[in-house]
This record gives sequence, C-alpha cells and structure tokens, in this order.
Amino acid sequence: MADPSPPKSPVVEADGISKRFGATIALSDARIAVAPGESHALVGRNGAGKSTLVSILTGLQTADTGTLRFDGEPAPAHGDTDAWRAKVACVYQRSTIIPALTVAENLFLDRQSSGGLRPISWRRLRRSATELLTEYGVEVDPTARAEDLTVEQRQFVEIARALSFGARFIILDEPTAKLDARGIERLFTKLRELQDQGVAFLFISHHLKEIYDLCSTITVYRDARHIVTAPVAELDQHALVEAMTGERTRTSAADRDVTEPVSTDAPALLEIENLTLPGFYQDVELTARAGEVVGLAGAAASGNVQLGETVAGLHRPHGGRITVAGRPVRTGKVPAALAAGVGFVPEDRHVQGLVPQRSVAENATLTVTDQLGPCGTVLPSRTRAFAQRMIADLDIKTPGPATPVSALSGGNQQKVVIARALATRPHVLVAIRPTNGVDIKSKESLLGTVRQVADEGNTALIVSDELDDLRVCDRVVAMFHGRVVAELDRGWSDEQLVAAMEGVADLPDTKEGHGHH
Amino acid sequence: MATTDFTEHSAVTAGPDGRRFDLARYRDLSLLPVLVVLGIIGFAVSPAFLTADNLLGVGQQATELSLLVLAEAMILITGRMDLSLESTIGVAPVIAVWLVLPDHGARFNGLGLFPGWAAIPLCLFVGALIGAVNGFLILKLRLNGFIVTLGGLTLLRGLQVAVSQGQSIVNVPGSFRYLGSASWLGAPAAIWICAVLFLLAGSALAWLRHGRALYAIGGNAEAARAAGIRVDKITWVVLILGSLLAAFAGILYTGHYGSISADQGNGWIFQVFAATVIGGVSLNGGRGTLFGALTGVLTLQLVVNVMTLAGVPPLWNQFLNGVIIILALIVSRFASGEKQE
Amino acid sequence: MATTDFTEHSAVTAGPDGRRFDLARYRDLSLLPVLVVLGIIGFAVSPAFLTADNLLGVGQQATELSLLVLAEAMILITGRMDLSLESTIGVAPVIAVWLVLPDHGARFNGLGLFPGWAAIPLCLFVGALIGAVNGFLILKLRLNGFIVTLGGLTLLRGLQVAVSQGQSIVNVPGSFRYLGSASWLGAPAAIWICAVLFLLAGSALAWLRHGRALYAIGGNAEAARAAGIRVDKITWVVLILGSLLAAFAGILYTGHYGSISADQGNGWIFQVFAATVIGGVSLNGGRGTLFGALTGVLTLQLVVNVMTLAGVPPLWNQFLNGVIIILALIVSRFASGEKQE
Amino acid sequence: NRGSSSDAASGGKPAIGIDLPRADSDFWNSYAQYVKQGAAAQGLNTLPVSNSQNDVTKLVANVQVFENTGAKAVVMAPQDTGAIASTLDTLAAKKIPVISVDTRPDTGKVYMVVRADNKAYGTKACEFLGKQLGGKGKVAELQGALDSINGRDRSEAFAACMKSEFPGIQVIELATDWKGDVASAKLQSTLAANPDLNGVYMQAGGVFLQPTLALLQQKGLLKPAGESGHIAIVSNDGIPQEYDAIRKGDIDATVSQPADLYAKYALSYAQAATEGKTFQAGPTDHDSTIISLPNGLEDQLPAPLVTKDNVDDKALWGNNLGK
Ligand SMILES: Nc1ncnc2c1ncn2[C@@H]1O[C@H](COP(=O)(O)OP(=O)(O)OP(=O)(O)O)[C@@H](O)[C@H]1O
Ligand SMILES: Nc1ncnc2c1ncn2[C@@H]1O[C@H](COP(=O)(O)OP(=O)(O)OP(=O)(O)O)[C@@H](O)[C@H]1O
Ligand SMILES: [Mg+2]
Ligand SMILES: [Mg+2]
Repeated sequence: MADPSPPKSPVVEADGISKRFGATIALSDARIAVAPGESHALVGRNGAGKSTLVSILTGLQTADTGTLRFDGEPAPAHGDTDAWRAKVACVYQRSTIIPALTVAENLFLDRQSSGGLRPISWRRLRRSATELLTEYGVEVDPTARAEDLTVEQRQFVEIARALSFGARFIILDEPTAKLDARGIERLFTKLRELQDQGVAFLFISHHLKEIYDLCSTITVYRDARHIVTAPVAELDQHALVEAMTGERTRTSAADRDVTEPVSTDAPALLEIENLTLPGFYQDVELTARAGEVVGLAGAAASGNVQLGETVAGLHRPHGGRITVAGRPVRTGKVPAALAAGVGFVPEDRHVQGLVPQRSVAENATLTVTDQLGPCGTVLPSRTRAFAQRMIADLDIKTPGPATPVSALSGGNQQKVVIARALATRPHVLVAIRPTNGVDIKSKESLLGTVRQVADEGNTALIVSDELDDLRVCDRVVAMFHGRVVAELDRGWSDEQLVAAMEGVADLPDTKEGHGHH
Repeated sequence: MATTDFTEHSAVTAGPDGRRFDLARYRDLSLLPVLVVLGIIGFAVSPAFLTADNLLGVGQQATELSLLVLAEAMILITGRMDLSLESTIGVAPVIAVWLVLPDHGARFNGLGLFPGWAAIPLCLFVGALIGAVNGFLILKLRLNGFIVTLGGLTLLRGLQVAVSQGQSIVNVPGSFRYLGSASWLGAPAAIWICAVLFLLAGSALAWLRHGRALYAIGGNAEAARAAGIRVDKITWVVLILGSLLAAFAGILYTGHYGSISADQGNGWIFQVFAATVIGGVSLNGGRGTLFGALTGVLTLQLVVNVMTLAGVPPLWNQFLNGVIIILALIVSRFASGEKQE
Repeated sequence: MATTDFTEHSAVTAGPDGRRFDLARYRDLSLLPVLVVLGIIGFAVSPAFLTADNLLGVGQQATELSLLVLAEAMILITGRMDLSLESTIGVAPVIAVWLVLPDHGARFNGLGLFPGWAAIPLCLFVGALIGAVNGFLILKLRLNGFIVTLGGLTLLRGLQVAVSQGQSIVNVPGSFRYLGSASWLGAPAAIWICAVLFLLAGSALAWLRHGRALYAIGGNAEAARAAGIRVDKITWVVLILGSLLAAFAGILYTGHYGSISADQGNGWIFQVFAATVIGGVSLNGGRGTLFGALTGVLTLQLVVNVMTLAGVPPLWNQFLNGVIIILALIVSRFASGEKQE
Repeated sequence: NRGSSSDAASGGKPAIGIDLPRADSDFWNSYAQYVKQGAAAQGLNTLPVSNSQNDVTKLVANVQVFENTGAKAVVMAPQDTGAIASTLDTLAAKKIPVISVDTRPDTGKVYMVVRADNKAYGTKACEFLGKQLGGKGKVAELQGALDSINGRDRSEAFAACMKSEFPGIQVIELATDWKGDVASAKLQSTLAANPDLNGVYMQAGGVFLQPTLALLQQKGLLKPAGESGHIAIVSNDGIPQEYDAIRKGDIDATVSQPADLYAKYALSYAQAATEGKTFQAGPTDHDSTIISLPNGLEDQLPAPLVTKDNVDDKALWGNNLGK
C-alpha cells in the first residue's frame, strides 16, 4: 500500500516470510521494511505472528520461506550470533533475564569480556553497569541478583541491555507491558533520544496511544498475514482497529453509555476494614456495592496488587477485616475466599493463572471441580459442557476444550483465566491487570465481561494502572505507597488519575484525606 | 475477504492440530508397541513364553515393583520425587515385625509389644509416618526433596540394618505370608490387589477432584494455589500415600519371598524411575498416567523374562538391559512425538 | 517529588535486599560450619584425627569422588544431569586396558591393539565418546536426560562386566599406577591434580565468558540463546567434559587401588548428588559453585573418617550416614537462608 | 573411645584393627558375632570394629584409620580382591601384617589368608548334585553378582566339574546380583520354560533360600526329598535356616562356610602376627592345611558338606550360633 519510499536501503527488509509450527501457521507470506531512523509500529491481535516475526528478524528462528536483508545485504547465517547482534538488538516479549545472575552480568551477558579466553574484570563490568543503568535513571545495585528486582526494574535491565549494543536497529516487543506510567515515560524519553541519533525502531504494542505517540509508520498483521503498511497520519484509530480485526468497529465496551451511578443503598458486597500488610499497604478501607465496578489504581509499589491478592486469599494481612456479602472471610486462605464468593484473576497468567500442559477445559474448571459431579467426582462430560459454555460465553478461540491451554494465543489464554475466575459465579471478582498483553479487541470483550458480572448484581474490583482498564469503572480508588490517597468518581481525567497514582493528587473530589506525605 | 481469511486460518490450524492432539492423548500408550515387540520376541524365543504360568509369574514378580511405581508416578505427577521408597519397602515390615514378634525363643526376637494381627496395620502406619516426615522436611522446612529423600534412603536402610541386626527375618507373621502367596481365582492374590489399586488410583486421578488436583499442582503449583487448591496439604497426602503404598509393597514382598532380607528393595529406585518415565510420566510434574507407568513396569519385567527364556549369557545381561531401556525411551519419545525435557 | 518517590521506593526494595545478598553470596560457604563441627568432633574423638597422615589420607580418598562431583556440578549448573558418570569411571579404564593389554599370558587378556602408553589417551577418549553419545541422545533426539543417563549407567556397567568378564583387572598399565599412587611434595599426586582441576574449572566458571555461559544456560536456556550463547554446543561440551573427568577419575581410582574392579564406582552417583547438592549446587541449574561442591565432598568424606575414628558400631553406620546427610542439608539450607526447590 | 587408641599407645596389648565387609547379610553378621565373642574370649585389644559396606574405597579409608590409630595387625575381608592391592603394599611398607578373611587378594603381601576354598564349594555342590540326579537332568544355578570373586569361583568350579564329570546334566546359569527377588523371578521363568527342572544350586543360602522355597511352595513343587518330583537343592553358606530346611527335607544339602572358624583363626593369626610368630606351609593342628601363595600363606579351612546325615552335628557353627 502506501509504503513510504525510503531514501536509502531499509535497515531491515523482509519479504515473503512464512513460518509454521507443526500445524500452526504463524506467518504466511508476510513482509516488513523499516527505513533508517524510522519508528515503525507493528500491530495485530494476539497470535497474529508479531513475535514470530521478531524471532526471525533477530536470528532466533529461521523462516520457512522468504528473504531477509539488513541494510541491503543478505541476513547473516543462522547461528552466527555475533553478526546478528551487530545488525539488530531486541527486547523480547518473554523475559530474557537470568534470575540467578547479577544485574551487571545480565546486562553484559555473553560479552562480559572481550574474548573467550580473556578473564572477566568484574570491577569494570560493575562500573559499566552502573553507568548504563544511570542513563535510564534506574537505581539498582549492579551486584544485586536479578531475581530480587521488581518486575519493572527487571524490564529496564532488559531494555538497557538491548539498547546498549549500539545497534542502528532495535526491536521492542511489548516493552511497556510491565511498566507503569512513569516507567513508560522514562522509556519513551530514552527512545526519542535514540531516535534523534538516527536509530530505527520496530515497536510492538497493544496500546495504540503509545504507537501514535512514538511511531511514524504502522504495519498491521492479521492472521499471520501482512494487511497494511501506512504512515501514522493516514491511519486513524478506527481504520487501524478495523485493519487489525478485519471487522467494522462497533461501539466498544469502554465507550458505551455510562450506566446509572450505583445507588449508595445497594448492599455492600465487599468491605475492607483497616487492612494492613506490612511492607505493602497500611490501614486500607474500601467498600464496593452490588452492581459496582471499582478500580483500584496504583503504580508499581503502591500495594494495590497485594491488596487485591489479599482479598483473594493469597496473603494473610496482619490486621483488619475483609467482609464479603456481610460475612467475614478468613484471610490468607484461597479456599476460604473462594467459598465466600471471591473470584480472582491473577496478575501474571504464566505464573499464577494457567497450568500450561493441561486442557482448556481443565484450566477453566479448576476452581469448580466440586460442582462437576457427585461425591467429589469430576465427570468429563460435565467438564466439557461447562468448558464449552465458557468458550462460547467468552468467545475463546480454541480448537476445542481438550486443547492444551499452552497452544492458545496470549489473549485467549487470558480469557481462560477469566473463565476460571467466573466459573464460581463470584459475588466479588478481583481482577488484577485483566487485560495485560491482550490485544485491543480482546481487551474490550474482557472488560465487557467484567462489566457484565457487576451488572448481574455482583461487584468487581479491577486492580490496574492502565487507564483503559480503569475507564470502565464506576469509581476509582487510587493508592500510593500502601495508602488510599484518592477516590475518583466517573468522569475523571487522565491527568487527575495519573497524578493521584503518583501521589500528587490534591483534588477537590478526593474523598480520602491521606494525601501525600 | 476478512472473514474468508479467518476461516482459512482457523481451518488450517484446527485440522492438523486435531490430529496432533489425538496422538498426544495416546501418549500413555506409547509403550504398547514395545510391549508387542517384546511379546513377539518372547514367543519366537520360547514356547513357554505364552503360557499362563509364565505370564502370571511375570505378573506376580511385577507386583511389588509396580506398587512402588504407582506411588512414584503419583508423586512425580504432583511435581515431587521420593527416592526413599526403596528403603521404605524394607524398613516398614522390619519395624512392624520387630514390634510384633515375641521377645524370646526365635532367631530374631522382637519386642512383643503388639499382638500378631497388628503387623499389617503397624507396617502401614510406619510407611505413613515415613511419608509424613518426608513431607515435613520438604514442605515445611523447604528442603530439596531429591536430596532429603536420598538421605532418607540411606537413613532408612541403615535403620533397617540396625533393627534387624543385618539378619534376614524368617519368622514373618502369617498375615504377611498369606497376602504374598495366596491365590485367588487362579491368579496370585498380589496381582488382583495390584490391579485393584491401580484401577482405584487411576480412576481417582481421572475422575476425582482431588485426583485431578495432582495434575494441576504438578503442572503449576502457583496457579493451583491461586485456584483454591490446597497445594501443600494435597502434596503431603500424596507423599504419605506413596510411602504407605511402599510399605504395602513391603508386605507383599515379604509374603512373596518368605522373609525380610536386609537388602529388600535395594537399588530398586532406579528401576522405579526408569519404569515410570518410559511409561510417559514427566519428571517435571503434571503429565502422565498410571496406566502408562504400569506399561513401563511390565516392559522392564518382560525384558528380564524374555532374556531369561532366551538364555542370554549372564555376562551380557545387564548390558542388554541398559540398551533396552534406552531403546524403549526412544520408541516412547517418537511414538508420542513429544520432546522429553 | 518524583525523585523522592523513587528513592523511597528503591529503598524499600534495595534495603533489605542488600542484607540478603550478602548472605546469599556466601551460600557456597554454607557447609563450612558443618566442616568445622566435624573437625571439632574428630579432634575430640581421636588424637589421630588432626595428623597430616590422616588428613592427607582423607584427601586422597576424596579425589576420585571429587572429580565426579566436579563433573556433575558443572553439568548441573548447566541445567542437566548425568547419572552415567558412576559407570564411566569403571568402563573407560576397562576398555582402555582391554585395547592395550597383550592378548595372551595374563589372567586378563586384552586385544593388544595399541601400545602401552596409549592407555591414558584411550581412556580419556572413551570417556569423551560416552559424553558425546549422551549429548547426542539428549540434545539431538531430545530424550529425557535423567533416564537416558540412567539407562547409560546400566548399559555401561553391563559393558564393563562383559568386557572384563566380571574380573578385577590387576595388571594395569604403569602410567595409571603412577598417577594414582605417586607422591609430589609430600602429598599424593592425585590431591595436587584434583586441586589444580578444581582451581582451573572454578576460575573458568568465575572469570571466563564460556564458563559464565553455563550459569546462563542453566538459569534460562532460552534467554541464553537470545543473548547469543550457543546453548546446545556448550551443553554438549560440558557433557563431554564431564565424562572425560569421570574417565580421568577412573585412571586415578585404578592407580590408587591398584586394579580395575568390576564394580568400580558402583552406587557412587548417590554420593555425587548428595555432595553436590549439600554443597549448594541447584538441581534446577544455574546456581552453585565448584567450591561449594568441593566442601560437599569433603563433608561426606570426613563423616566417614570421623565415624570410623569414633568407632560407631557397624550396624549403625549407614543410619548415621543418612542422618548426617539430612542434617548437613538442613544446616546448609538455613545457613544460606534459601529455600531449596 | 579415645581410650582404646591411647591404650595401644601406652603399650598394653598390641592393637588389632578389624574391618567387617558388610552388616546386611546373615553370614557376615554371624561372623561379626564370632569376632566379638572371640576377641573378648582371647582378651584381645581391638580397635573399634569398622564396616566397609561392601565398598573397597570405604575399606581402604577404614584401614588408613587403623594405621593412624596404631594397629599392629589388620583383619579384613576385601570383597574386591584386586583393588586392595595398593593398600596391602602400604601396610607392608609399614610392617603391619594383614589377615585376609574369606578372599585371597590378587596381589599384595598378606600374612595369612583365612578362607575355605570357594572353588571347592562349587565342586562339592556339583558332585553332590550330580550324584543325586544320577548324572542327567537340568540344573538351575543361582549365581551371585558377576563381579564378585567368590561368586565367580563357585560358578567356574561348578561349571568345570559339571562339564567334566556330569556331561549329561544341563546347567542353566542365572545371574542374580545376589538379589533374592531377581533369583526368584529368573527361577520362575526358567521353571516355566523347563518344567522338568530337577536340580538347583544356590550360591548363597542367606539370600536365595527363602525366595526359592516360597516360589517352589507356591508352584507346588516343594516335595520332600525322596518323593518323586522332588527338586534336588544344594545351598551354600551353612546358616541355621538351611539346616532347618535340610531337616524338613526341603533342600538336600549345603556347604557350610565356617563363619566361626573364620573369626576364630583370623583373630588367632592376628594375635600371632603381633607377637612376631611365623608359619609354614603344611598341615595345621586344626584339621586344615596351610598352602603357600605367591604373596603369602593361606590356611584352607574345611568346608563340610552338610546333608541330612550330619545336619545335627554339634560341631557345625550353624548349630550353635549364640543368641
Ligand atoms: N514455538 C511455537 N510453537 C508452536 N506454535 C507457536 C510457537 N510460537 C508461536 N506459535 C504460534 O504462532 C502463532 C503466532 O504467534 P506469535 O507469538 O507470533 O503471536 P503475536 O502476534 O506475538 O501474539 P501476542 O500479541 O499475543 O504476542 C500463534 O498462533 C502461536 O500459537
Ligand atoms: N511451544 C509452543 N507451542 C504452542 N504454542 C506456543 C508455543 N510457544 C509459544 N506459543 C504460543 O505463541 C504465542 C505467543 O507466545 P508468547 O511467548 O509471545 O506469549 P504470549 O502468549 O503473548 O504471552 P505474554 O504476552 O503474556 O508474554 C502464544 O499464543 C503462545 O501460546
Ligand atoms: Mg507476541
Ligand atoms: Mg502477548
């Protein structure tokens, strides 16, 4: 389509790329070209083949067919990693941090010394690491082990490593998925700096706003195929979503008419009193009523995630009470929370959400195995029927309920996790970053599902720092440093909420008076 | 255009995927070809192979090992390991017998603390106790299970030697002897018992919620915990059940061979692991079936039988055994089409 | 505001972390208290304990095992396992000697295909070959490493029995004998050689890129591959090196004890794992040091020495051994403050 | 325990180091008991008795401790007769005499080997079985571990004798790694293939006796000696359980491996060695012969064949095993 004509040969040019994994076609005759100095966005729904393209462009996998050229020259041979690294650097979607090694070593993995037989100077390595990290304003001890970092710090280590190769072409596969707003800002500042130096980017994200902020050209993939490449200006958000989904856009869940504000005399389904978990949050009070979706906003260290997990029974708080539908819940026990009617969508589906080798049906019914047959039995027929209903209700794309969940795309895996949470028909649904890494279309339907739960007379607590997630909420409670600092009713502006999450909220409609300290 | 596109894509993936999953579903049958080949070789080698006598004999010889394999398979599916089973099979009967036997008059004197009928319950109790202690060390103190149970293996074997003073105990209780040597409906009782236990455990793993939970725990313990499964409790129960089964295997062994020898079960753990893993149970947890594990034991046991019938020179026995384990592994890997990592 | 924010935030994580790192960094020293306690007990138990004679003796007895531990530690750090090392230590010398010894005139006759000086190179070559085959099965055919090498253990032991016809071979080449029994500067040569090998390997793992790569591969093979490390190649090299070391341990063993016995190394793999893991090397790969592994071997060896000096009743020997492994595990778990999962 | 070594240092009776090869077999446990009784009866000064758990490296380690704690003689039973060589050299260099029980080290100086001839066990079993079967039939031989010297000696002698004296008898060799369950499994397979099996030679009664009897009982093949269909069984060890079985007619004979004499003469040679006595080849005062070996002397103790006729002989050690 409207390929911008490059002044000189593109930093990377791939054409006719196809790749299959066993039966799955991940890429089919796909192409991409990134001009020098260009910021090129690659978008598509989950499973569109983006990450597969990345692994081909970085030499991790070889394409079945197609040609690949860097700066007009053929790509290095498979396995010649040094040559690949000179051409392209990459922040992969899956973490490539090695937990047991120090930050410094992770940063300089496989290039700790200049030669295979030359001993490593750890002092020099530490010094270089410190320099590198300060460039990103990440203050971590280079001798710390990577496993002891926060998720965000780890992501910055990852980014710093990729950018430090000095490559003229850098790929970032969903680099912002693990960052909070301020982290994203810092990353973008750095990226713009590099942009000014003429570095070209291939940027993958499910946040269209980021793409419009940063990129000049967009390529859209759908179902393993190239759909369109166009300058950002020629592709507005509607057209973009249409290209991604292949459907005319309907009104999305987020944009739908605002429902009536929930009346204050609706019964309180979730009451949190005086809850304290040392090191994470203190003296939190929160009430959520039937029919209400409450957002629990907060940046990385705000304690909002731990609060959500506490409600779900994963942590035992030191003080305070949780009451669900009028009855106090034993804390620190997931079964107790489940029995009380709490449904839970965990933060990271890979860690806490899925049993990867087991089937979709089994994963979706993991919380309700007691309802699938008499006397503690689990009848396969009922499991299948139950799962089929979930698959239909949540529109999960899977060959069938018996498919191992690991074979699904990220968005669909996330839907299975939500199915698992909804299976118990919870009074209180606690969803932590429910749309993490999920494409825009699935995001809508997932949030729609959450809304629906509330509309049926239950309540939902969305724990997130993503504004898109929080927009569907009737009310957003912002946390900062383990305390509730603000409560925003519908109609808040992005700036208000961001400010609240950063602890600088001093707003007229702040109901809690903790403020900043 | 867009819709065609999508259907095409899903058609492409679903069709062949379907095939692949079917194969994977039968992964626990991947040793069947090996068993068939062994059967054919056995038949070719000796007419005695395909007689009820011989096959029942193989069956009975497999019973004790298969109970350990049953135990280990459940433990592995839960994502754990227990090496000490091979000592439990010896030490549990010895302690039971020591508590039960009168304190004078025989070559091996016990303490005479309990009446004779208590031997079996005591033996099972000792087994459960061992499992409980292993569970405590692994789940509460968070020690490495492999090494804890490796230490346990040495310790329990040492305990057996110390209690039995290194002797074989010949005056075993009648209840032990009965279970190990009785014949029901023309087949050794031990075979029936094993079959029932495998059926029960297999059904539990397939159709009971607590059984299904083992797979979830082994596949991803964190996810299982977040889904409300009592991970530590169930794991503990599985460890206890495993040791209980090993103790029960000890009863059958003792009855079968008529005495408790000091090195009962010595070195079995290698065979237990080999049988379980070639039978398709993953060492990383969450995968495999008890039926698969059973085919693993039968394979190993048939190999010995066929080699004996074929009169393989004793010097080449062990070598061939190793070769066959590796061949079975290769067959089961390619029959199931899965990498074993 | 934003900056204050950040410092506060990092203070929360960095503060306590800082403390923890210091402890964790010395995790490979976590057996030192155990060694000290053993030393004190040894001293209390017998004046003979703290003599150069006794300690050098313990040292020399530890050499062969420690080479296997060195090999297994490197393999475990790379995230793999090799059980067949315990057979390699026996089969490699046997094959080398069989190829070298003349084909007549002695109790054990070889093929006489190579001259006598070729014994050591041949032995090392056989070791490397075994490692290469293991690597092929694990990395190319993608078989489960635990079971492949378990099969290998049986197969190689069987091969040794077949080749040596079950005999101990007494007429071993002089070069073997020299290495195993010579004394350099007042200490057995084997101790010097082991020390040098540990130093070399330890330095490589600490200061060379390819050495560090083992940790990266064991920690996260995918990530290592993405960082440009040739994962399969390096893993293969490590497996080969491991078997090579085991073959070399076989040379020292043969020289030290003056013959190749048919069950040389039999059952050692348990001790190898126990030593490696209580020494702080993780079974899941990516963690641990060779120094830690060395303290593990010394602990096990000192336990035996002290128990003999103390005159522990023979019947209780093995039991105590198991108790001490578990105690050492507990001490090393709490001294390092890390869960061992 | 500091006492025992300082005793030795302070010049009481010279200290003797004793290593047991293993603690988990009936035979060696009886031996251990006899050693304990004998040492007490003869008033010997023994260092703490060690146990090398059938592992030559442990044996070497234990012997080294004996050296370092002032042993003036060492009694051991090296199950690996090759790998003990360099240790014997070391001990010889330190002038510490060695008494080797049950096995004859391949090389390396020994003061005295105290053993009954394992080759003789095999031959005696063969001769008895051959006569019992009248020179024809099928015999299963439950061997030990192929890497065990004693097992190999018995197997070789048995095979050689059968071949030369009873060529009409077919021998089916079953390697068992000294494991009762393996023996039972292989014997069962053999019985399925050869229902006409009429003889069994078990190389170790302590390990194979109960499993074999249990198997035959289950198969209905355990007929008393003399009855038709009786399978002739010869065992090896001479433990009391075998005598019981002989009395009941379950088995026909066993070769008594004299645990009591092993212990008795090992200790007395050790004592003699510390006193500087020397011995010559030739007959002894206790019904045995000393022969000379390239690396020392060997006292070949008698190993009587025990049958129904002499099973109640009070002189047999199995009949007066102390409680
Ligand atoms: N190693 C693999 N083996 C089998 N199938 C794979 C593999 N990697 C990717 N796939 C399949 O290829 C398809 C494309 O996956 P890819 O990771 O490229 O998607 P994506 O566009 O990056 O999705 P997301 O937005 O979720 O990251 C998916 O259907 C996926 O299931
Ligand atoms: N070995 C595999 N077999 C089948 N599908 C695979 C395999 N490896 C990856 N995939 C699929 O490839 C797709 C992309 O995988 P990827 O690693 O990018 O994770 P993801 O699902 O996008 O998750 P996240 O965004 O949370 O990291 C997913 O749909 C995943 O299920
Ligand atoms: Mg992706
Ligand atoms: Mg994704």
